[in-house]
Amino acid sequence: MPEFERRTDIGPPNYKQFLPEVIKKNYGKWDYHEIVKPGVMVHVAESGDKLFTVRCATPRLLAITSIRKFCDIADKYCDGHIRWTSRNNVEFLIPDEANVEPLIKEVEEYGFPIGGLGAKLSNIVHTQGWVHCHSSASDASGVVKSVMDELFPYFTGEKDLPAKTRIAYACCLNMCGAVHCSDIAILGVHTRAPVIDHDDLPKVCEIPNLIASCPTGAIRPATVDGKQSVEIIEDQCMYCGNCYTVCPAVHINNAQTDGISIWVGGKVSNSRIAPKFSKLAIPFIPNNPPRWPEVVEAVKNILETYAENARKHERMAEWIDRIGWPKFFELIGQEFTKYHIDDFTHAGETYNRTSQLRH
Amino acid sequence: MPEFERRTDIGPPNYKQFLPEVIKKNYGKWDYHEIVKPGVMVHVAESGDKLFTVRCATPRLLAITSIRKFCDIADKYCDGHIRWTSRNNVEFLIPDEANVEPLIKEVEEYGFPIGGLGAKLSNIVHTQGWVHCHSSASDASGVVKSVMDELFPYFTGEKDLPAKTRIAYACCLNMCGAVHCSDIAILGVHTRAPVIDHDDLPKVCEIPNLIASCPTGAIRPATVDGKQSVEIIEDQCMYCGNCYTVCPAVHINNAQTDGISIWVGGKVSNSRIAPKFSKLAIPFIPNNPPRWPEVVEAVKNILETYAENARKHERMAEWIDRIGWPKFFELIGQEFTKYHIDDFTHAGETYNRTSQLRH
Amino acid sequence: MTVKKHETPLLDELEKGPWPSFVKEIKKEGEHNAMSNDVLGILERSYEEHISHWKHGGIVGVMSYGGGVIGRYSDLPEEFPNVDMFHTVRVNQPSAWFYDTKSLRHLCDVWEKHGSGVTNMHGSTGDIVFLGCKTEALEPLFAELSAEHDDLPSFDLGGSGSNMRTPSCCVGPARCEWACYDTLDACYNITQEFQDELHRPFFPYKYKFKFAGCPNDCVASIARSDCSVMGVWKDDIQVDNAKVAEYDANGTDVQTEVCDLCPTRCMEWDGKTLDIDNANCVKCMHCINLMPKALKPGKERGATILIGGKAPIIGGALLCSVFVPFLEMNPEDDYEDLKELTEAIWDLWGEHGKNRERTGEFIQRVGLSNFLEEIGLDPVPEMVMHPRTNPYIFFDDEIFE
Amino acid sequence: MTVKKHETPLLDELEKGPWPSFVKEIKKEGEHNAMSNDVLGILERSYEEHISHWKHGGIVGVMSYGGGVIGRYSDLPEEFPNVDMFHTVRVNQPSAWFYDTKSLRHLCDVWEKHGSGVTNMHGSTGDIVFLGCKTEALEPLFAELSAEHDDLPSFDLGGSGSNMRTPSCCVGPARCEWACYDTLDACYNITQEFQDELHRPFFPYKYKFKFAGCPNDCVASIARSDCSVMGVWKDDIQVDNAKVAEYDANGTDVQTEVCDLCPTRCMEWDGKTLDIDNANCVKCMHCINLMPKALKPGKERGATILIGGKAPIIGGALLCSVFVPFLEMNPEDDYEDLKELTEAIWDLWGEHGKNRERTGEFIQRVGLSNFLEEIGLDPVPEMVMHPRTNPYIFFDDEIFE
Ligand code: SRM
Ligand code: SRM
Ligand code: SRM
Ligand code: SRM
Ligand code: SF4
Ligand code: SF4
Ligand code: SF4
Ligand code: SF4
Ligand code: SF4
Ligand code: SF4
Ligand code: SF4
Ligand code: SF4
Repeated sequence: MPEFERRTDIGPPNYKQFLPEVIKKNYGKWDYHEIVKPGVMVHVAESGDKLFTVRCATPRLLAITSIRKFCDIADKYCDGHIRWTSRNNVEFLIPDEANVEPLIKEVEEYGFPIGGLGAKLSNIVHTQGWVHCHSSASDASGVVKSVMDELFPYFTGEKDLPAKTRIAYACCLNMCGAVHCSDIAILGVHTRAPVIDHDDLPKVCEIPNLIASCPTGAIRPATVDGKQSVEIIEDQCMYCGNCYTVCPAVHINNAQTDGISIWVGGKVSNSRIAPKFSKLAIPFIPNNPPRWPEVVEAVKNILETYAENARKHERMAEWIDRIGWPKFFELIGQEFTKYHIDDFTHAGETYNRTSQLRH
Repeated sequence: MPEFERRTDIGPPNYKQFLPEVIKKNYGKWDYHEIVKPGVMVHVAESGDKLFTVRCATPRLLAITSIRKFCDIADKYCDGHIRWTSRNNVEFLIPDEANVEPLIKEVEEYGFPIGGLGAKLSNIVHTQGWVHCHSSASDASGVVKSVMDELFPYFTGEKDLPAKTRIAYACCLNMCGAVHCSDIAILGVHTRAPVIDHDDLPKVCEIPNLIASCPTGAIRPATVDGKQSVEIIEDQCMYCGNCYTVCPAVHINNAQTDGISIWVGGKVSNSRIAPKFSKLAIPFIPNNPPRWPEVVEAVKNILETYAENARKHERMAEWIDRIGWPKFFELIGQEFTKYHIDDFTHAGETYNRTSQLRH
Repeated sequence: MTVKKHETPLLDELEKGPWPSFVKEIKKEGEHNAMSNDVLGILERSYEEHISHWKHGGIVGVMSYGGGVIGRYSDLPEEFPNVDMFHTVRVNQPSAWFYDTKSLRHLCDVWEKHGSGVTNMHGSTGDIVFLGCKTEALEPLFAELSAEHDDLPSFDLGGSGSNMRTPSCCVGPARCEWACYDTLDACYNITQEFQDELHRPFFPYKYKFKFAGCPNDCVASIARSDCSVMGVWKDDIQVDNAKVAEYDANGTDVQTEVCDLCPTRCMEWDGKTLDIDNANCVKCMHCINLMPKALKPGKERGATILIGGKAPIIGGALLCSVFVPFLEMNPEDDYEDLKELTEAIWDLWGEHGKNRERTGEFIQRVGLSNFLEEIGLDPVPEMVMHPRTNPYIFFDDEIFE
Repeated sequence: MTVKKHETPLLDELEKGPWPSFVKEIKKEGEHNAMSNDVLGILERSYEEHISHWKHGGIVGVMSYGGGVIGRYSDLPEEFPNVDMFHTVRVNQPSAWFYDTKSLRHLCDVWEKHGSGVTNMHGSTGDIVFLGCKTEALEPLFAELSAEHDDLPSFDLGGSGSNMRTPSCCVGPARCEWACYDTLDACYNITQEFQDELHRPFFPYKYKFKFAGCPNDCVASIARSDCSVMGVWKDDIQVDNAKVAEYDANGTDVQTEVCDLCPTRCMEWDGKTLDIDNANCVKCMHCINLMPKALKPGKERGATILIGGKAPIIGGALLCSVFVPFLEMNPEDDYEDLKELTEAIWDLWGEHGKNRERTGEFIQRVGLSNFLEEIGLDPVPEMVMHPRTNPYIFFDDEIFE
């Protein structure tokens, strides 16, 4: 009999066991919160109890070594409790105010910065990239690291922003980082039609499924030196990668032509204005590892243009709504091209059907 | 040689010869205008010259007898000049203020009301209906007459409105009345698939064109007792009438099932908010000539609900934007049905993709 | 001549009430005109039966023209012999529907002679519509209209079918202080320039022009034409602050009625001066509309060209979308730019448009970017509400340069 | 054990700078873990060559589960033998990502034993992601995670493939004053209820749940899930005017920052009382966000259910749209309504959805009205931004009744 008795369908452990005492006691009875300093907030309960939260950035990709270190810190200052946020930051939950500063000191010494609370830049939601994914048109962690090194003061709070600002990164059109609704989105793009391995194809995938997988109908059956296979009509391909996902014999990654595009003005919350999709700002920037300077520059330029021009509480989308897209492109110094005009299913719905224009 | 020498491509007469002196003199040099009383406005030129305009409703369908009468009046008071508006009203252009009241008296005695200026209800833009068109799902002139008899005080100015209000009528989905952008739109609708005359069809139309004409692909080739013809799949037909237009052997008019639908919240001007399409308010009201009481009641109800609830300067669309569609349907006492939810090409773009709701 | 009247109890109901009655109008001619008399009869029948008694119109018209006449035949020729044929003739109206009584009477006389004596003043596209004419009367009618007369203007037919349709325009500079260009002249000029396109259907479908002098769009150009020429200005709104104060004193609350309703909220009113951030003014006209004595459009005037408006058939209704944010519109250069743009659009659409596909639908099918590239217009952000949200971009090699 | 290090000059560049470095993280394990060491090597190669060295993952997983593991193989097995296989294991996180250090250390120990020692805390869907594991290690790893331990919690796998995906939720009532329902409990309850759907792919495509306690949507549920459960209230916002005045006194301009930014402008502030027209409040949270001490959501609380959010593949990205404007969410009745709705959706989509067609796309294809009719939900105007604008209505006979 094996060392461990495997069980199935037990589901995740019940969260209740992981809640610190102060939360158990004041669960659902929080009165208000305040940001006491960059990266630190306090939640005050109806009971009067206080809970301090210190938000600490992580690269999301974490070694167990670091996690264990976080545990040591949590044991020391947080009664052994810790949580992560929906943007991959760690939140240390501190019942005793006296522990806030010592904890911050220790965390920062270990190399993890404090910040991202309130009207600041938080962590970049991102994806696998070359570290683990087969679809990636660029690396994820490397771009994120390079961008955040440059925008660091906007996370720590040294520099101000008009409102919460969310940057997201995804390494291909699948958008695992859900970049489709971010203030600034960095998206890896393939820009050339996939290449087909005609020897493998018959073995590894079903041709009808493959043909059906293409939204633009760019794939058609073909016999290549005797073998049943398919061909891709280059002009009809917009590099979505769907065929690649369904068939291993299709290869979309291309060291020469893969790169990055930049999107802006998305948001998720329903605060003030409805949620919005990100819109294309910069169609293409070639990959330039290890630090993608052009991408970093482009993102910084957009963020700082926004920071200088937007009004208090205006998210990127609200700011652009107010000044208009022509002005936005002028301010960031980006030419408006044919790539910016939608040509997909509902393109016509994006045409400007009023004479209301700034002249 | 014939009595008259026909000429082609001479185009319309030059408008200049039709302009009254005061206009020739102040052409492009008007300073401002004022509405002096319902249906009467004065335009003052930079030169100080004044031009009074009396706007007079017509049924659009005019006998030459009436036109000649208008000419007599124009000769008497307007130096023999007259114009029509883009909504089929007559405008008497009066240089001499003293002539305003006598003209009004005479026009009203002849049975044509004065009004429709400013924040009022103007004439109903409409179409042919049973008077002349083969496509009509209802009559045009009769519905317009019945509605305007009831809403008369809103034209003459006895009763006020928050803003300009435009009602339009079209007798089929071709929408010659361009009802697609009106505050209130009355639209004749066919509600059953066309019937095909299989004897005529081969003679009078080309089957491929006919099949291609259907946006939903509801028409397919069929051989009906030996003859080459087509059949219509009822479930796929949404009664647009396009097949009917391209092929005389297709019959869409149906005395039992044709009727009228009511639409609201469209506008054309770019004033304040961008132009908007009319949206479905009441899916179907059966034809009930000669006076369509149910249609009249429905339109009156919507107009008066708007008049009571909208703020000054708010067009129908602006008012509904402010109160929300749920409230609108509640106020007019109309049930929201599956017909109100778009299911055409861009339907998804009309789904409500925010949690911003009134509860 | 006297005619045998039909019983029309249902239609007679529509003689009652304060609004002018189309039934009375038809009867005015029906008294002496057999066609208008029969049209009452057949219409009464439609009222009884809830259905139209008109059939598909075959091809009728005047020699060498492909449009201008809508053929109409009844399905009850025996009962109503005088309207077995009841075609409409579209007569091209003068700019902004101005007439002198002499010419108007002339039109009445001609129509009395050749047809029903019943008209539409005017059709939705703008034409003078002569309602109800027999085939054999078409040529004589047209000849008398188009012939030269000593002291009377000659008239020509308007459009129908797959051709350019009769352009129309707002009253503009003739009687409106806001006209940003000469709508009457532009409408007349364009109509004269494209007579061939107006009279001979060579297009995939109809193409309409409408000329509005300012963004109030009094001819509904953005909704009802393929090419909307919408007057606008580029520079600052002309403000007379003393007059603004007058309005404020006399019942217009400048703050709530003007400033607060400005779409971009680009105005500030301190009780003395109205401060407009013109860079953010989208020229919507609202403030000017409310205070005509105090505010006026700027002095650098021209038009925005918007393309592709239409009714729902068959892909769904469309409003025009921005093509040229600002175009000079001076009569001197004969509207060359507008004509060039128009011909470029017609060439492309004419060659690649499907049968019964309007420009607006064609542009959506081929994609605005491709369309612009073909007609040689550069993309500008004004053309869209916002850039694309989907990542499905067709990249050219140029991106690697 | 000691491992032979790779030269990684390019990656070393990414150890510099103030932001925590993922390269440092990998190296921390690379010191003693051959897999993490080789992953550095192969990643350096990607940095040199600008391309991924991972191949399509075949079907790998644990017995009787169809998901939870993403198979990954490298295309350079000879050069980097320790990452020839480098699968990820998705471990279902606890609600709102709360841990105690004991359990967290336990996870680290287990992962150290069976894999690379490198993780993602957390994956975008919410799972604890164990990054890099060999096929043969999967079963032992799973056994050790899922087995009963005396004083340690057991863990299960999350979702992957065409099944329900790991639900996630915001911190909610655990540490947020605005939670309108118990997001942690709902997330846990739903996850437990649908274990079979989570572990065995029977769906046309993936289906995601996300639970947000209020319209701020801190888990991006409206954009990143098929079913967004968004907390909201029905009654009036709770106002403490004294505290509003405090904010106004201490740097928040209530008029311009709060009232003027309200989407429906339904608030008035006279310096003393904040008068909210709650009937026109769309519960956007802005005013509450700005003045947490002074304003609170109402007392009648529940959630809005929105359906169909997703990324672009393949019809374009979608945000969820409103299905149920207001649903009670009390733990007592075990979220029955939500479960019923969910099963009705799954039944319909499961039967008629195409392969790789998400709910959002499916709903658009069949039409919202038809979809609602099938799952037995009545249409309400809250579901749409506005009623249809096109006249292409499919009429049933019922209209004649
Ligand atoms: C911890 C976290 C929830 C969790 O369970 O993990 C969280 C926590 C809080 N959010 Fe959030 N939000 C969190 C992700 C989000 C997200 C999701 C995302 O970013 O992917 C959003 C939607 C973002 C968007 O719209 O694109 C989000 C939109 C908000 C908003 C609305 C901001 C706006 O005006 O649009 C507020 C209100 C505010 O900030 O005033 C808010 C407010 C808050 C408050 C103040 C709520 C409270 O009273 O505790 C919390 C801390 C303050 C702060 O500024 O972060 N939270 N919040 C998430 C922290 C992520 C991070 O590490 O940065
Ligand atoms: C005569 C006419 C132009 C013509 O060449 O025939 C005309 C004339 C004027 N219009 Fe117009 N409009 C005329 C059709 C339109 C249309 C088109 C239509 O109704 O199909 C519109 C667009 C309607 C819509 O948006 O749906 C139109 C939208 C306006 C507006 C914008 C109203 C708004 O706020 O949306 C104004 C400004 C205003 O009224 O303050 C305006 C203002 C005016 C002024 C005041 C302009 C001026 O200074 O002379 C003119 C007379 C006042 C008035 O209230 O009518 N006119 N006006 C048309 C009269 C039609 C009629 O008999 O009622
Ligand atoms: C006479 C007129 C209605 C009226 O009572 O005023 C009219 C009458 C007809 N229109 Fe129209 N349209 C008339 C203005 C319009 C307008 C309004 C406008 O031009 O501002 C529109 C909407 C704007 C547009 O062009 O989209 C319009 C959109 C249509 C359509 C749909 C076109 C589309 O793209 O959606 C059709 C269908 C077709 O072309 O086959 C159509 C077709 C027709 C036909 C020819 C019927 C047919 O199936 O062929 C009608 C002949 C009726 C008859 O027996 O006289 N008519 N038609 C208008 C022309 C008079 C004139 O020349 O002044
Ligand atoms: C690991 C993860 C990214 C990450 O670094 O965190 C991920 C990784 C992959 N995603 Fe994802 N997705 C992940 C969250 C998401 C999200 C975000 C979310 O769930 O909030 C999205 C967008 C929201 C959505 O579901 O639409 C997302 C949208 C996709 C799509 C596009 C789905 C669509 O309908 O548009 C694909 C393509 C597919 O399913 O074939 C995809 C496919 C994939 C695959 C399986 C690649 C493939 O072609 O099969 C990736 C495996 C990468 C690898 O080697 O590990 N992934 N994927 C996330 C799951 C971790 C976890 O369980 O917590
Ligand atoms: S975004 Fe694309 S490349 Fe990146 S992890 Fe997701 S599927 Fe892989
Ligand atoms: S990448 Fe997308 S568009 Fe190109 S062939 Fe493959 S499925 Fe078709
Ligand atoms: S709307 Fe339809 S029925 Fe009416 S005139 Fe135009 S085409 Fe004929
Ligand atoms: S009416 Fe329209 S939908 Fe119906 S068959 Fe004819 S073309 Fe097709
Ligand atoms: S469109 Fe403008 S210029 Fe023309 S009449 Fe209307 S308001 Fe005057
Ligand atoms: S024209 Fe319109 S946008 Fe411009 S200032 Fe006046 S109201 Fe504002
Ligand atoms: S979604 Fe609402 S309830 Fe949940 S954490 Fe964010 S603000 Fe609090
Ligand atoms: S919650 Fe939003 S909508 Fe409601 S009052 Fe506050 S700001 Fe206005």
